[in-house]
Amino acid sequence: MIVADRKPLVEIQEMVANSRKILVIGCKGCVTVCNVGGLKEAEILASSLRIGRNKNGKPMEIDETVLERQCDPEYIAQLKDKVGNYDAVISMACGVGPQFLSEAYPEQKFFPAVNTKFFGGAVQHGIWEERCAGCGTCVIHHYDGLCPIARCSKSLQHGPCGGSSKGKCEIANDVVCIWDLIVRKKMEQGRLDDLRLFQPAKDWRTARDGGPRRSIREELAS
Amino acid sequence: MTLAEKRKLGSVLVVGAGVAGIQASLDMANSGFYVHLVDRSPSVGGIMAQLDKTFPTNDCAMCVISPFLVEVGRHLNIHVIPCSELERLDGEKGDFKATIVNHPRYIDTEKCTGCGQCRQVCPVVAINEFNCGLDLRKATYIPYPQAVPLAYAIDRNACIGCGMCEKVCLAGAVTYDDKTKITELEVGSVILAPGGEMYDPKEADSWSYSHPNVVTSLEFERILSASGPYRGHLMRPYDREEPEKIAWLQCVGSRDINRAKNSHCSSVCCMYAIKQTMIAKEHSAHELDTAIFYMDMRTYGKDFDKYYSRAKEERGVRFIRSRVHSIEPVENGNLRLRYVKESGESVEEIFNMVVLSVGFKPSSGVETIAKKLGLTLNEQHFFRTGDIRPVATSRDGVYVCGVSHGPKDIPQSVMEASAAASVATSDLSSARWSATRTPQLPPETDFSKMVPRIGVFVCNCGINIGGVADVPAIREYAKTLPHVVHVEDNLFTCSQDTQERMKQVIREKNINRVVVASCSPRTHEPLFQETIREAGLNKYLFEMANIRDQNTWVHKNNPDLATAKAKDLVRMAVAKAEYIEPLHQVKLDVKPAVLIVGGGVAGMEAALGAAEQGFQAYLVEKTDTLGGMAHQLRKTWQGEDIPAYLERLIKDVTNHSKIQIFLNTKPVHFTGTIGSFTTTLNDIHTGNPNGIIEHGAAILATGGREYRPEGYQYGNRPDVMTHLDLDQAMKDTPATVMNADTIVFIQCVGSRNSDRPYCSRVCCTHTLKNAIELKKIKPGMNIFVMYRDVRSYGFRESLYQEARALGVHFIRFDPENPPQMNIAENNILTITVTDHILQRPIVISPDLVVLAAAVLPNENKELFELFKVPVNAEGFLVEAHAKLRPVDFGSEGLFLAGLAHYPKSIDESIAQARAAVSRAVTIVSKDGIMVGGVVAAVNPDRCAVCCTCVRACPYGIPFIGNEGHAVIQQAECHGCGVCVSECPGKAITLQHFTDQQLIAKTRALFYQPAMNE
Amino acid sequence: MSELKSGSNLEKVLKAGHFAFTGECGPPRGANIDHLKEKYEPLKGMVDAVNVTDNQTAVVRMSSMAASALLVQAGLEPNYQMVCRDRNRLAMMSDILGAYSLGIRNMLCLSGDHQKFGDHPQSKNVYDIDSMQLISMVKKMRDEGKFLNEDEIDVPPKMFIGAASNPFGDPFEFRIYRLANKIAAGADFIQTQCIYNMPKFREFIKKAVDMGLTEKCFLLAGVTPMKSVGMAKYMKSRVPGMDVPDEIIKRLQGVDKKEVADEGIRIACEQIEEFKEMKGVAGVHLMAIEWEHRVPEIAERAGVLPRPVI
Amino acid sequence: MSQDFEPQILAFCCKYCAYAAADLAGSMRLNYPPNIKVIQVPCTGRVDIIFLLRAIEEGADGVYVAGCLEGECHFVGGNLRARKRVNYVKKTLAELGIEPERVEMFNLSSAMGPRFAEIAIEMTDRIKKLGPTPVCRLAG
Repeated sequence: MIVADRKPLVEIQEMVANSRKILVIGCKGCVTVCNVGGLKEAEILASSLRIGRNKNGKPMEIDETVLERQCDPEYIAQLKDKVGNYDAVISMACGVGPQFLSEAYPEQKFFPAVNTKFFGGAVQHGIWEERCAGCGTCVIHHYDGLCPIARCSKSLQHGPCGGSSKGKCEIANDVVCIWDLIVRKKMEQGRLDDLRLFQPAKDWRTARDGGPRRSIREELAS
Repeated sequence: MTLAEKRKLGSVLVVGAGVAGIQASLDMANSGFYVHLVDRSPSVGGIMAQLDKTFPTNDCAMCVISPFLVEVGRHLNIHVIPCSELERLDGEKGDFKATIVNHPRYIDTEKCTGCGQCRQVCPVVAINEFNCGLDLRKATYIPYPQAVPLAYAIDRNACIGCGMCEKVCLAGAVTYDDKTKITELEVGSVILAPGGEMYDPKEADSWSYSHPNVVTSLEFERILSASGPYRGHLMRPYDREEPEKIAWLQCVGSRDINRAKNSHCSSVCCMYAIKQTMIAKEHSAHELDTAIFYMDMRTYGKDFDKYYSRAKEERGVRFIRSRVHSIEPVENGNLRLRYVKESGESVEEIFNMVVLSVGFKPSSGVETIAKKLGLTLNEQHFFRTGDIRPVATSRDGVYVCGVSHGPKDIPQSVMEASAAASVATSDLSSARWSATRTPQLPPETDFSKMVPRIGVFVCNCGINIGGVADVPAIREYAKTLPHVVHVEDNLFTCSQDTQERMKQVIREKNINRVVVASCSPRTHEPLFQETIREAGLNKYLFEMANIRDQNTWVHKNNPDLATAKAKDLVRMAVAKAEYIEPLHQVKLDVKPAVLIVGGGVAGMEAALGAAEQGFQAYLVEKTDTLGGMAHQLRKTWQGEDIPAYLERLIKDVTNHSKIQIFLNTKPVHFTGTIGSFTTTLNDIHTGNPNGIIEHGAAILATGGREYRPEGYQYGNRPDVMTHLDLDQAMKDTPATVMNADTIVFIQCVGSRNSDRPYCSRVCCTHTLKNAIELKKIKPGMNIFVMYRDVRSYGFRESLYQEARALGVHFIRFDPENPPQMNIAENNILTITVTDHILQRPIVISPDLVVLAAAVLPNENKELFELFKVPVNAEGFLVEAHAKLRPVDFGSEGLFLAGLAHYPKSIDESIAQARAAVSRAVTIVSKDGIMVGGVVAAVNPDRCAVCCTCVRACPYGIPFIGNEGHAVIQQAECHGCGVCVSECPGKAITLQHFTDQQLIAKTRALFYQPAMNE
Repeated sequence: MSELKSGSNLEKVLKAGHFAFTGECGPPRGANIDHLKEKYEPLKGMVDAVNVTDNQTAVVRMSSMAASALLVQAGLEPNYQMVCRDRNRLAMMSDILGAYSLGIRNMLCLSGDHQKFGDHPQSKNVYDIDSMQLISMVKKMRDEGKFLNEDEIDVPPKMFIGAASNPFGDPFEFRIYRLANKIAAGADFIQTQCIYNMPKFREFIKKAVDMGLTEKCFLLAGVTPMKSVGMAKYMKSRVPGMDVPDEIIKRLQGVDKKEVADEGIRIACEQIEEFKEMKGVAGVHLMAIEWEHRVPEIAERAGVLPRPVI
Repeated sequence: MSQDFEPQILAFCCKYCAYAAADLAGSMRLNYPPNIKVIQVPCTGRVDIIFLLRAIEEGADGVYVAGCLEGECHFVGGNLRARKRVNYVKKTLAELGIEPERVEMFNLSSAMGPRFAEIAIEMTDRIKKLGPTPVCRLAG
């Protein structure tokens, strides 16, 4: 899933400082699952903003709603009769949400309430970790199911670098050195020879480096 | 009458309402019997209610026990008879007539509302026994605020008869002319749980107990207690100074035949002393020095040794192995202790305070009851019981549990209480539900889609509320609130006549929500809920405003603000009431069968117990024989014949028509919820299905085994053996053992170390028993026992005394310096150990070395995962609560027994197995389980299947169902609401505590609504 | 080993069988040439080549190519360091061409420290290719005369290719294979991380010898004299992949405060003495961090002077 | 601050411990300020972040959550979650420029009636010192 963090309240407050009627839109997709942009968080954000405004003596109206997903135009269209009533709309979805909203309703101002961070999953309740960098050419099978592109802080294809210490990365004690895991797994399984192979320089064209990406499925697209 | 015609009664009598009596009563009442619960004192609770915290979890004792007190007090099928004693018992098993003496209380419990006005005006003070005499109470009193029944009593020894209480009691409950009464009860069986008392150090003049700063451990509990005489502030009685140095003296009144004439070990004092040191340190504002003077540290229970080492290593409690020989008062209220260290060095030390760890003696009632009922007592004047029938007395149909037949801790008492409940009712199963009461209720009126019509009842509580707050003003104010259609104020809203009136008003005015502004929902909500239910309202259409306990009682000095606050609280309650909804409990079918996994003694006793109770038992054993570890044992600690018992038990189990045995079988699939489980059994060898069984409860009795020692040449030499090897040899080739001239027993082999930081509990007793037997056969034999602490708890202490008297040598060693084994070139084996008294190494050349090897749980990872039951770091199963739910698992409907729980002797295993049956029968005896109410409910439309609830639930109840949304089974949900507050999609609601209801209540505090039209 | 790949002094010294001695010079945090000069001047005649670091510890400094070129002008032989953090393959190849044209003949190919602890932690890192791929790329440019895209190079750069090895990084068992991989990818010489744990290094080098790695490549043991107890403690606890045994710290603590630096140098010299005799070690790489002025003294005390002239 | 400022303080108390302790304070006839109004919840684990925010939004001068002692929650660890949520709300208030001390978490056992009274006094004193909430309530 896409993992995001809520923006600091102050930043959101500034975005909507001059608005009098605001709609907060949650998304039932990834951001609900990663506990950052579902109905619960929409309510919390709305209440926090109201408290801030009431404190400053500039009351406003805030409504909350949640869409099934903000990355499909059909759900965006459900807001057709609604968005016009507000002078600011805050999206709690990933970066896709505010853009789909802006494209559908060019007259309206949309603001992102979250910082979209990475593709990952929950390792336990409340902790999410990156697993995929979306490079467009998956090489996980070379590394026994562990991706050094996303999980090595230098994206090394031949690791570990000299900074690997006691299974941790040089950048922080709480960051796992993925190469340590890869090497140990290969050792345990007696397949260390796999790591004697030279991997040619990666072709980054399929990643974001190749420009904005699209996926076209001929048999589906009309 | 012939045997077949004999009457079986469906009611039972329990004597003693301490924690054991309470547990026995609840189990029986919850499995279809009507219980008369008699206690001498004005309220239930026993000693546990006086404790501050409980070991080894340091849980607050009152927090743990009070839900049990409340349940007993409100149970439709438990008749609490306080201030009463059993006078005589006629008849026989199944059909007794019990004569009860009811002592006068001088206050009618039916009328008393517990408002306490009588106490306020009472001019006389008396010693407060509940606080061990450390403070005073009035002559009109209630032992403690959470007491059940919540009714006052008059201490006529102190009362001067001024009549003040009678004058102020608006409920008219005071009855000065109360007389002793005699009642007769017809009961099928009797459980005695009169409990114990603490040894009174005044009996011997040895501990300077007359000095105020020398207190007993129970007094110290009260000192530590937040509701005690010093409100939890750690002070010493003499000058109310905070002590900086406290000494605990163990074995005061226990293991002492000189001063106290009590030879037994009291089993609990080591642990409670450790607990008190730790809690005292927490209570102390400064660094508190604590020292425990002891002989042997007997921390033999589950997680006890860890607790001990935590105290020693982390909290810096000093443990001094020495008996203090004098306590001498010195200046400033301090005390000088003189003692001799193990090394022989004499030491003097000054302490600010001394706590005497007093032991148990039987309650004074024990001897009286024994005389009246013709029961046998043991040498220590406790009820005598055997090992194979651990809760049976010498009179058929009369059972016993708790401290009255031996010192023990709370979980052991609770286990025995359940065991007694089970055996006391197994012969009465034909009379199950025959004497119980079921409420007759009208159908519930359907109010759906109707606007709220709220009725508000404001209580004066005599003058408890009305004497402080302006009740008429509150009443008039309530009339202005939205949706309120009726308001009245009552002298006592809880009185019988008001309850009737309330029902009438509900019907007349079509009221569909009721708000009572009075005392606490904790004590009175169930009563009012019953009343509105009788008027046809769903019991959840009720809300309370606590305007007494949390208002007039605490804001006496500020009537205006108290009135204003009462208005706020009423407004908040009304605001929530607008949104409350009826909650319908659903009845789920119960399968009247019990699955028992494990065919050892515990498993077989459980199967037999369930079958005797009239339920189908499925007994699953993975090997091809029943009996388990018991096959390797010879005698119980009291000398009862185990092989003969085992043979009989296997025969009974095999022949019982209600028991189906599956050998070579293991469960491979398990589903369902409490009351209705389905388990698939497979043949362990072929892997083919053996059957699919449906059952309402399951008991895991998967047993344990003896540790195979590493080291001490075990396995390499025939002259090194474990206890079980020795038992086998004594059975098969006794000559090989009896030829030995010198035998060394080494204790704690594989126990109490870093791998297994627990005491195996049974080994000391096993060693003592074998040593005595050997000495008796061959008095010339040299027997050495190398030990760390001799843990012959309870009456087992007599074995220790006997062994010493027979000349068995006991040599203590430190874990850092264990006995060393040497094999010389000529293959001669020697053991070297450092003697603590002689302070030098001793070399012994034994002919036989017996290793007291640890008890390990059987490994059953797959099975435990299948049943989703937790195990601790050592592999033992973890019970729901260390104190009060010792045979339950956290998951409802699952129970445990035997060595899989913790090492224990055969009598303790039997008791636990029978206890598990009792707990299981509370489920399978019902025709249905009501589920629902205050539980979580999922709205599938909002569910994002994010697994937040799955991860957040402390009980692992939610799961993602095949339908693609989270599922929370009503039958399993505990109703805490954690998942609700975590759910990012707001897909879960906690019924009766919804966001809408609680936010409405919150808002109402700050909004004055517009006037009601 | 008769045929020279680059013709650098370092290559010649090593191939002639001498015990090599290299030094290090961190470019200034500015365009101050005098500062650079202060640092390289003491190294003249003391070492066979001078490593010029590339934004070491992810702190901005004068470009290592420019500094290397200034060293060439001053008559010193640079060992031009290049990290994968700051540039993509285009920039790397163009820099290599540029460096060669400026007379640079040695290159050390590195991954580079992560920018997180540098002076611009906000920056975007590149890591288009990793150090292994960089080694291979430099070799391809030199030996095949081709860019990474197989296009021909008009006058290919002939570099003597160096790589780093940290015998103390984790997992220790894998380090020797990583060394082997670097050699297979094209490393001509190896400079190791600073060595303090001698027993562990002996184990490492024995494996390298046993695997025949030191036959294929010259290995220079890394030495950094400790300047203070604080530095030793810092390196032990804070520098990832650094293994400082307690004995070293105790030894430094054991001497008078004024003598600590001297004791540090003494330890370094003892190490160098051992390396001279150690099978598989072809030289020493002295990283006298911010202590360039003491290199002559250390070289003198270590007995590596005079340096051979070939 | 105005002398006669009487703050409105809301307390979410768990049924098993804090609410019982409040009742016990009553049984013991302890005195504490009437500014405290208690809402009972089954477990402090039920106390949602939004409850605390809404209380502040509606004009509470102070809000606190009182649960069982740590390690003694009747529902295993609801009180630990409650503490984290209280900390979250404190952070939010700080971001909004409101004193985070207006929100607090307390732990006490059911036997600690005196402690309940102490907490009530402590919170009332604290809020009196802070003065009325800076959040003006909207009309209606």
